[in-house]
Formats: sequence, C-alpha cells, structure tokens
Amino acid sequence: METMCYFKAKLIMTINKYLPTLSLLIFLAVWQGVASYLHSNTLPTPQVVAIVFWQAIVSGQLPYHLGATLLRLVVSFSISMLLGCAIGIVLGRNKALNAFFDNWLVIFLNVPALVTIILCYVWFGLVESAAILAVVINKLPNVIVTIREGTRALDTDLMDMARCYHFSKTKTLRHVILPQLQPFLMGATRSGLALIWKIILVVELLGRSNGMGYQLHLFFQMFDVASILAYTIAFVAVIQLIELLILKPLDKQALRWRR
Amino acid sequence: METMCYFKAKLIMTINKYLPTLSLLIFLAVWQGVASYLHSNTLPTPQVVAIVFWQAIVSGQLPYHLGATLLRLVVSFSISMLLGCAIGIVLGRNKALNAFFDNWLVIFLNVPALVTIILCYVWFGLVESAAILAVVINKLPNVIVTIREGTRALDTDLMDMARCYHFSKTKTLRHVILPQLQPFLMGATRSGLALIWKIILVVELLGRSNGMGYQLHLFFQMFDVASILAYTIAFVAVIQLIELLILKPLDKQALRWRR
Amino acid sequence: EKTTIRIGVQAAGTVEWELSAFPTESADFQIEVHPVATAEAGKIALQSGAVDMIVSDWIWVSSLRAQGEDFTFYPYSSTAGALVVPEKSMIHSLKDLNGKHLGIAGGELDKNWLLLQALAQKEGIYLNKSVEKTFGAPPLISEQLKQNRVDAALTYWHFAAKLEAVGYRQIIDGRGILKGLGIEENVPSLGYVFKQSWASSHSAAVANFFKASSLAKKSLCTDDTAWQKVISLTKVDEAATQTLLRKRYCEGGVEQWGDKEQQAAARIYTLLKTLSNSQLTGKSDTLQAGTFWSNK
Amino acid sequence: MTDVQITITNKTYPNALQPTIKDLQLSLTSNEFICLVGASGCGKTTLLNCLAGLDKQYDGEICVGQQHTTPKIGYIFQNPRLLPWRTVRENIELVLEPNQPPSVIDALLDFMQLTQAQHEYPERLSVGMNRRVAIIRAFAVNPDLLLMDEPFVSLDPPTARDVRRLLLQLWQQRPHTVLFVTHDLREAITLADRLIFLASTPMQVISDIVVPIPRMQRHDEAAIEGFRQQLLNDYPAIKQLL
Amino acid sequence: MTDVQITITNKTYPNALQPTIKDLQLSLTSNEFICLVGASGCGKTTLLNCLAGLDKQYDGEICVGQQHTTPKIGYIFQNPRLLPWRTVRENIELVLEPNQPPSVIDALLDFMQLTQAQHEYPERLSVGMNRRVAIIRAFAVNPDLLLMDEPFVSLDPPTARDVRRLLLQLWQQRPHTVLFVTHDLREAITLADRLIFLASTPMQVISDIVVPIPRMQRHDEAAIEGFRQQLLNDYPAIKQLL
Ligand SMILES: Nc1ncnc2c1ncn2[C@@H]1O[C@H](COP(=O)(O)OP(=O)(O)OP(=O)(O)O)[C@@H](O)[C@H]1O
Ligand SMILES: Nc1ncnc2c1ncn2[C@@H]1O[C@H](COP(=O)(O)OP(=O)(O)OP(=O)(O)O)[C@@H](O)[C@H]1O
Ligand SMILES: [Mg+2]
Ligand SMILES: [Mg+2]
Repeated sequence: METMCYFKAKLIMTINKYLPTLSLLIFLAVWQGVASYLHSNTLPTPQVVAIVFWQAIVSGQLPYHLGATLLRLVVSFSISMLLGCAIGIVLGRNKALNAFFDNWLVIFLNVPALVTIILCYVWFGLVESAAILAVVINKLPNVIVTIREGTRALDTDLMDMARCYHFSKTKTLRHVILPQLQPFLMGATRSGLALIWKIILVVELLGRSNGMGYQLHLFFQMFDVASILAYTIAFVAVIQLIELLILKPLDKQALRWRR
Repeated sequence: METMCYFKAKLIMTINKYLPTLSLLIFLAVWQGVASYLHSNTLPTPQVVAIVFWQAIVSGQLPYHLGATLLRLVVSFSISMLLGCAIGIVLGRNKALNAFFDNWLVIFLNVPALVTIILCYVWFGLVESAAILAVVINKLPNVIVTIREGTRALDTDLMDMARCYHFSKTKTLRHVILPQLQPFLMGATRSGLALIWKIILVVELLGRSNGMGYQLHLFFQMFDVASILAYTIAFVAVIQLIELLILKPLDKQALRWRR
Repeated sequence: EKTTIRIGVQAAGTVEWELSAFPTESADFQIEVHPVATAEAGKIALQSGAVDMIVSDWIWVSSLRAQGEDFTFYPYSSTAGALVVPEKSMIHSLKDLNGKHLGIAGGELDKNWLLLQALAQKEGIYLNKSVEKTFGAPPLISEQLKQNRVDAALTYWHFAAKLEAVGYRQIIDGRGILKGLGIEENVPSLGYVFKQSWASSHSAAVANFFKASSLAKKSLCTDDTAWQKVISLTKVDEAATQTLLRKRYCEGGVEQWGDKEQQAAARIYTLLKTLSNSQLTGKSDTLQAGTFWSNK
Repeated sequence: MTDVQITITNKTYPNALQPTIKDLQLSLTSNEFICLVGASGCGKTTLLNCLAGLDKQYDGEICVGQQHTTPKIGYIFQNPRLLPWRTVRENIELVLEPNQPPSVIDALLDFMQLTQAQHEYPERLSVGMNRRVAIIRAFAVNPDLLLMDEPFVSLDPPTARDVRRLLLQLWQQRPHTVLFVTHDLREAITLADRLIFLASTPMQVISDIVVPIPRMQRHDEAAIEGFRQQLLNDYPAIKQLL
Repeated sequence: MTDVQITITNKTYPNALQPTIKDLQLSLTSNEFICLVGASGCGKTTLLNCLAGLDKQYDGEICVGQQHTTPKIGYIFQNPRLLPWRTVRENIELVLEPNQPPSVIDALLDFMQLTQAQHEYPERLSVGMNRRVAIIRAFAVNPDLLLMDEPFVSLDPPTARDVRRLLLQLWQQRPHTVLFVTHDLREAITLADRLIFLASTPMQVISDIVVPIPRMQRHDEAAIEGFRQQLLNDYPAIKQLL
C-alpha cells in the first residue's frame, strides 16, 4: 500500500483549480484551428465572432433580445420545475394516480414541440402567455418523469422514520424527500435549462417579435453563422453564470454532508 | 390503528389494473368534448383524426415516414445513451476530468439545436450520418449530465465493498454502479426518447426528404391539424409500445428487490 | 452524356408544378429532384453541395457573394406577398391601417414589410409606430386573421391567394408596393440559385433547362390539360383556390430580364439596405457584381 | 395511560412462504418495561413496525393507549436512520415539538459525549456515535411508547452502562411503556419488568416471565447472574435462545 | 505469510479538528488472531479501512504480507453492505473467484441457517440475517487477512456461539491473520491470541496483552471469567474501557 503525501495532493488541487480555464482555452484553440483550416463562412473564427458579439452588445440588440428570452426562460422554467416536482412526487408515491396519469404523461412527453406550440398559438393567439404555456407543456413532462423516478427510489427506512416521528408533510418534504431528490433535481435543472432554450427558440421563431429565437431565425435566413454563434455565446455565458452562482454552490452544499 | 383487510386490497388492485384504459378513455372524452364545443378546424375531433390516421396508414405514407424516423431514433438513441453513460460515469467519478470538461458540457448543452444541425449538414453534407450526428450531439450532453449526477450520488459504502473484494471494473459496473444508476437511466431514457423526437423533427425539417419532421412541416404549411395529430398519435403509440414492452418490465425488475 | 441537374424542391411549391410539366425527354440534361421541407432546408442543401440548384432570392445571393462564395441567380418568378383584409373590413388603403392590428409573416426583416413601411412613409404614415404588429409563421398569421385576432395580414403570396379565394380582399401586393415606390420594372423576387462555376461548365444544359422551365410555365398558364395534371400537387381541394393560385403564379412570369430590370434590382437593394439598417443585406453597400447570371 | 393490546392473527409478508407472525396476543400494561428476546429473524422488528404503525398489512388489531389520541412514539430502529444531510443536532431538533426547549438536547448530547460532534454530519461519525444520536432522538420526544430495537449494540460497555442508567432514570421520572428488544439476557434482566421469550417461524410467545428483582438491586451483578442461572434451569424451553 | 506492519504517524480526516490516529505502531504476526477493544468513536473502523486500502489519506505506511502480491482481504464491515439488488446467494457468489466451487457457499449457508433464504433479496431479511450473509461473504473468499468490525452484534447468542466456533475452526484449518473488533471482553478473550486495548482521540495503544489460556480451554466459561477479572485487576488503565 502506498503513502499519500500532502504536498502532492496540494499540487493536484492547484492544477484542478485552473482546469476550467485551461479547458476553455483549449476549446478556443481547437475552434480557431478548425476554422482557419476550413476557411469557410460556415465556421467563422473566434475573432470574427467576438467582433460580431461586441457590436451586437454595443448596438443594444443582443441585450434586448437576450433579456426577452431570459424572462421567458425564467418564468417558464420556474413554473415547470415547481409543478413538475409536485406532480412527480405525487405520482411517484401514489400507485393509483400514476396508473391513471401514466398514459397522459407518455402522450404529453411525445407530442412534438411543433404541435404544442402551434396549437397554443392557434387557440390562445400569438400572445406572451401562449408562448410561455407552450414551453411549459413541453418541459413539464420531462421534469415529472425524472422526479417520479427519483421519488420511487426514495429510502423507505427514512420515510418510515419520518412517519413514526410524526413529521408534518412540509417537514417530510423539506428534510427527507427533497435532499434525496437533489441529484434528480440537479439533473432536471441542468438539462431542463438546455431543453427550454431549445424549445423557446422554436416558440419565438413561430410567433414572437423579439427574443433570441426570433433573432436567430433572421440570421439563419441570411446564413449569418457568425451572428448565430455570437448569440449562442451570449446565452451560454448566461447559463454558465447561473452554473457558477446558483448550481455549483448547490452542488457544493449537497456534497457537504457526504464522506 | 386500523385493520387492513385483504379483500379491500384485492378490489383496489383490480381497479388499478383498469386505470390505464380508463384514463385513455377519459382523455378521448375530454378531447371529443372540447373539439365539439370549439367546432374549429384547429382542433378536429378524435373521429376525424382516426379517419385521417387510417388513410395515412393505408396509403403507406405514414408507415414509410414513421419507419424512417424510427430508424434514426433507434440509432441515435443507442449511440447517445451508451456514450452518455460512459462519459457521465467517468466524469462523475473523476474530479479532474470533470473540472476540465464541465465547461465544454455547458457549451454543448446550450448550443441551439439549430446551430449544430446546420453545421453538421454543411460540414458533412446532407447525408444520413450527418443527421444522426446532429441528433447525438444534441442529446448526448443531457445524458451525460443526468448520469453524472447519479454517479456522484453513488453509495460509498458499496463502492468500498467492491474495491475491498477486488471486483473487476466490469463487475463493479454491472453489479454495483448500474443498479444504483437505474432510476437515472430510466429518467434519461424516458425524457431522452421525447427529446430526440423533438430534435429529430428539426433535423428532418432542415435536411431530409422523408421522416415525420418533413411530413409535419408540410402539414403545418397546409394547416392540416388533423394530419399533424394523426402522425403524432402514431409516434406516441410507438413510444407507448416501447414503454410496455421494454421500459415497464425494466421498472418492474428494479422494483423486485425493494421492500 | 447528359448533364444531371440536382435541384432542391420545396414540397407543394410552384417549382414542383413546373418540373412536372417539363418535357419527359430532353436533349442534354436530366433532372434529379431532391425534396426539401423548407426554404432554409434548400439553402442548407445548396451550401452542403447536396443539390446544384434551388430557388431563392437574389439578396441572399448577393450577401453570399460578399462573403466570397460564387453563387449566382437566374430569375424564376416575380410573385411577391400581399396585404389582405377581411371582405367587410373598413381598411381600404394604407391610411386605414392606423391603430389597427397587423399580422406579418416572416419577421421584421421581411422584404414586403420593409417596403410597405417605406411606401407608407411616403404618405406620411409611420407604420412601425402606428400599427400593432404581430410577427409569426405564415400559416399562423392566416389563422390569426381568420380568428379576427388581427385586422390585416401581410403574408406570402401563396397564403394570400388562399385567403383571397375564401373571400378576403387584397389591398396591395408586392408589385404594387414597388410601383408605389417608383420602381415600375417587373423585378423578379425569386430565381434559380446555383454556383457560377458549375453553370459555366454546363452552360448549354443550364440554358436549355431555363428554356424548358419557361416553356413549362407557359404551358401551365395556357394549356388547361397541362394544368389539370399538376392540380393534385397544389394540395388544395377547392376549385376557386386552385384557379387563384394558377392566376397568381402566371402573373409572376418574368418576361423581361435586362439591364433595366437589373438596375431596378440594384435600387431595391439600396432601398432595403437603408430600410433594414444593413441587417437584411449584410455589409456590402451595393449589389454584388455577378449576382445575376449572364450566360456570356 | 399507554397500555397496549396486540392481537395479530396473521402477518405474512407478500411473496413469503409462511406467516412471520401467527396468532400472537400480547398486552402491555401502562408504563411497563418489557424486554423481547428471540432468535435472529424471528420477527421482533416486524412486531415493532406493526406497533409503530409503519406496517399495516396484517390481520388483527393493535390498540395503543386511549382511542382518540395518537400516542407519541419513540422508536430506536435497528439501524440509526439519521438524515445524512442534517447535522447531529438538526436530526434531533427535527423530531422535537416546537414548544420543547432546546436545552433538552444539550443535556442529552452532553450525557452521550456528543457535544463536540453536534454540528457534524452523521456520515462523518462512527457507527456507535450514530447509534447514540438515534437514542437521543427517541428520548428527546418524551414518548408515551418507547420502542427499542437492540439499541445498545456497537456501544462500548461503559457507554452502554451509562445509557442504560439514563434510560431507567428517564423512565422512572416520567413513566411510559417501553418495549426493548435484545439478545443479551443479562441486559434484559437488568432492565425489564417482564421478559418475553419468542420462538420463531411463526413467531409465538414461549415464556412470559416477570423479573422479581427489586429495582434497587438491579445494579448488583450477582443478583442478575443468579436470576439468569435460575431462568436457564427453570425454563428449558428458553435455553435454546441463549 | 501475512504479517502486517502498521505505522500511521497521522490520520486526520479533512476538516477534523484533531487527528483520529497519531503515531500508531502495530505489528501483527502471520496467522495471529488479534482483538481490538476501544471506546466507541476511538478510530477502530478508521484503522481497519486504512488496512484494507479503502482509505489512503494518511501519513505513514502499512505493509501487508509479501511485497509483490496483493493479499486477499475479507472484511466484515460494521454494517452488512450487501448489494440490495442481488439475492443472498448472488451477493456471495460475486466475491468468489471463478475457480472456487459453489459447494463452499452451500455449506456456509447451511451452517448459518440461510439455505431457505438464499434466493431472497437482502431488504426482505432481518438485520441479523443480513449480518450472517456478510459473514459468509468474508469467509467464502478464504482471506489471507480477515478484518471483522463487530461482526456478531444482532446475532442471537446461540448463533453467535456457532459462528464463533466456525470462525476458529476455519482459522485453524487454514491459518490466516485476523483482526477482530469487539466491545465484548468475554468474546475477545475466547477468541484472541492477543488483546489490544485502544485509547481515544487520538487513538493509541494502551495495553497489548497476550491471552495465555490455551485454545483447548477456551470454551470453559470459568477460565474466561477468571482471566477477565484478572485483567481488570492487573490493568487499571483498561478498566475505563469495560
Ligand atoms: N420486507 C420483508 N419482506 C419479506 N420478508 C421479510 C421482510 N422483512 C422481514 N422479513 C422476514 O420476516 C422474518 C422476520 O424478520 P424481522 O426483521 O422481524 O426479524 P428480527 O426478529 O428483527 O431479527 P433480527 O434479530 O435479526 O433483527 C425474517 O425471516 C425475514 O426473512
Ligand atoms: N468520514 C469521516 N470524516 C470525518 N471524521 C470521521 C469520518 N469517519 C470517522 N470520523 C471520526 O473519526 C473518529 C473515529 O471513527 P471510527 O468510525 O473509526 O470509530 P470506531 O472506533 O469505529 O467507533 P465505533 O465503535 O463507534 O464504530 C470519530 O470520532 C469520527 O467522528
Ligand atoms: Mg430485527
Ligand atoms: Mg466502527
């Protein structure tokens, strides 16, 4: 068996700290390399994108559209996460309700985004609430399914303990159920942000007059890949910020109690 | 405290058995009700859709396009689940690799489907493999993120046991890791099929001459809601079949060992 | 050895009609049809080299040329969108749009919308401010109009024709807007787009293809039996709609394509560049040389 | 007034070949201290779960206390069952009623030598420490009915002795009904008013013996040992359990 | 030849205020049977984990057996650590080497009275049954070094006695080094060649006592009891542990 020396451990930790930056740099380098090799307008170099990015910010266009999209994202994400968790937990714990709604879930899970979006717009008009509703309908079943799996895997021992000690519903939820669902919630959040972003683009494409989807569609018509990438970067940066400021700390908190 | 009588339990179980059918019937009834109330071409009644559905099957159109889409679905789903699990487990267990690739993951998670699809087509041509690649790139990060969360939540006690008893890598994977990841895998599978289905539509829309996405867009242009719904139903039915034949039995097997 | 022309065709579009009216045999080319779902899919197909030719607009060609690509354009049709209102609507001219709810297919950078604003501006109306706008996909815009959620719709000619056939009224069409802006020439809106290098190496076949194309159009517009054959391709059941679609399609024929028209196009380009604040056209100040194919 | 009437005519786990408990009848007088002794796997935990209302899938009836009040139950499970994502102190605080003063916890933590560890997470503590937290949790609720499933395993003898003493002290201060499962006959004699020996598959009472040693003399090892020997001689049926 | 040399100069858990183990030196001769006795939370499990190679974050060195072979280790953890999704039998089969005959398992299952339960899933068994499975698993690998962390808690006395006998029998048939953690001094004396008493925070050896009773006389309760009394008298330092 080997000896672990603390010095080595410290060195590794220092390297680990710079890994994220390093990986970004390598990503940029690969991009630059491929772009200069291809030399095609379908893959502009990072510089070109950076310039476009800067101009879009200065012109106020990017902040405006990004803001519109983010607002929709926040609203529809909150609604679908809250509702999805509630329904997912209920379905995971109640066999009869689950048997009843399982079919509906499969249906809503697999109705194409296009269809729900079109129907929402057709029935409720080309208004903001219809757009949000369309996103929620698309995202909700995903959350439900993930949380339902998590609820099924809940530890019976701990649930019994809570019952025996007469924990109230909210107490059980907060202290027993949610911490166990944490990895499922994180998964649903991360892939959920991404999914909503994909759907919101279609929603905006089909019936909104602002937002990233609307803008991207214009760029797409012109085949302006540099602008598309610039807008993408803006969005990724925002998500990355959410990662750093909200999700990573949550991760850390969840790891706090682990060995 | 109360007495549980077995007769009651049996009755409940019998009801539970018919709940799925019941729920489908109620769904149809609600649809019928709303459709006859609205009486609009934007929401045809179930009968109309059924007739369209039948015609589409008889004409061979629906089977042809559905088949094309399903083939793409199966291939891209398999690739992304296998690859996603592998990468997810590795990232979940290796802090350094995770620190390195985390940024990339966030980027790929949030690049709009549109962008990856266009770039894939433009770089690799309008070929089948480019379409599949585009789907995989869109789905893969989702799987990775979910499985990574699951891997982080693995039970250290059991992992230590496996190490102590010199379990080989494959043995550990098969008997210790995968059973713990099961709820995450089921979540990823269910919401994954749905996600791929959403993406594949865009992929087909932008660069294939067959498949459900191609057809659906045509119907959208014609505003033929009945056909859109008929095609949706066909797809939902297929997924429902996958549920019944593959996923439900897997669920059952996973529940076998639980209390 | 015949030249194979691979062409990206939108399902239910007019190119599909025309191609099916082509003579079955031709001397030096054969056609390979590649169905695409949307206009964007066509552009992708062309750029990825999956097809040799699609139908698109010349502004896009110019902006590609500005980026160093060598695509070029040959006119196909001058049909453009139209502004339609319900039959009994109080709207009879642009002035009546004031304060009304207008549905616009495409988006802010839709050519018709930009030009319509310019036209209204000439009359002292600032449409962008004075109407309530809703942008959306064309089928959704038609539906909005039918549900009376918008008072007027500025939409693509296909959708406008279908609305007209069921009783909606056309206020002005794309050609009318251009005339109002002082451009009398019949400038094509759509055309075949292809690589210049490819066309030069197959110039005879390409020229014959264009000839066949215009013959096919002529036969569709004059010969009823030829038209009967393509009726199923319109995916429309009502006879009235079919007739109107045919009428609009035939009105869009490009008879004249010379320097005059090309100069008019350049004027439109400048107009659109200012109107869209370069967003539609890209950086280039003028229409790129070579945007229009000349077989010389 | 927490007397308990247990009548379980049949408790069979789903898919089990034979019933785990059959025709069991047991009555605990209010404030009695009862020790259950039985072979591993005979159904002691099953019985406790039924009693705690965690398992309702049995034929029969269990009446605890008066009819229209749910009794407060303290249950020391066979494994600690702490919430790993809450610290030791939080784990205990969670079961307290809002009106209970936190000083109760301080005293108990101090007694169990866990004051230093009170802000640690359970996974960072040793198994024995986790057990002690579980014990504190059950004591802290001031239960009407205290169920203890082999609570003192993994405790070192001095600690176990201390906790035993504390248990008796609390029980005497505030009388309540205790059901205590153990495999250690000496421990059982030291603590119980009544010993109940159980036979397995299906579980049945084989002997129900009142411990005659007065509470004063319970710390006298010789007395305990003497009664133990006497038991082994008088009741050959229970010898196989020990 | 599985002698073990343990030198742990410092084992401090991350975020811990003080080291758990400090300057510990321990050598186990090949095939020795050693019992560790120490207060709850003193670091016994920590030591066993280091020994098993599960915890490598310590300063010092542990050498087990010859240099270039990894010894086979059987570890009975303080909790059973069975795979809940594998049946009892599968759990045991998983640790076997491919060339070991399955009859080994049959004999052990039979001895532990688990033959009937062999196709059950662990969650459907009682805690004591799970422990027995964990014991079988450790025995079945024919370990060179057997680590046992309070293995016999939750077993009823007859079963515990049987398993103890089996352990000694296996150990005599195929000598190997055993490290056995217990809080029960009687048990320790019955089993061990050497007793090691540990003090806590940081863990240190306070007494290292060879048990002089010959193996033949180990089943004699009086001899055990006598040595126990003698220990308590001779070593006042260890009294606080018992
Ligand atoms: N969830 C379950 N499903 C099926 N059978 C079970 C379940 N739980 C326990 N059993 C069976 O019931 C019997 C009694 O189990 P129980 O846990 O009550 O034993 P116990 O007396 O507490 O034993 P121990 O002293 O080992 O803890 C055992 O034979 C076990 O196999
Ligand atoms: N993962 C961990 N992180 C931090 N501290 C730990 C961790 N595991 C154990 N400790 C601390 O180390 C000390 C020794 O723990 P250990 O589990 O080795 O005790 P033990 O001797 O096995 O006790 P017991 O007899 O109760 O099982 C304890 O005080 C505990 O708080
Ligand atoms: Mg038990
Ligand atoms: Mg321990």
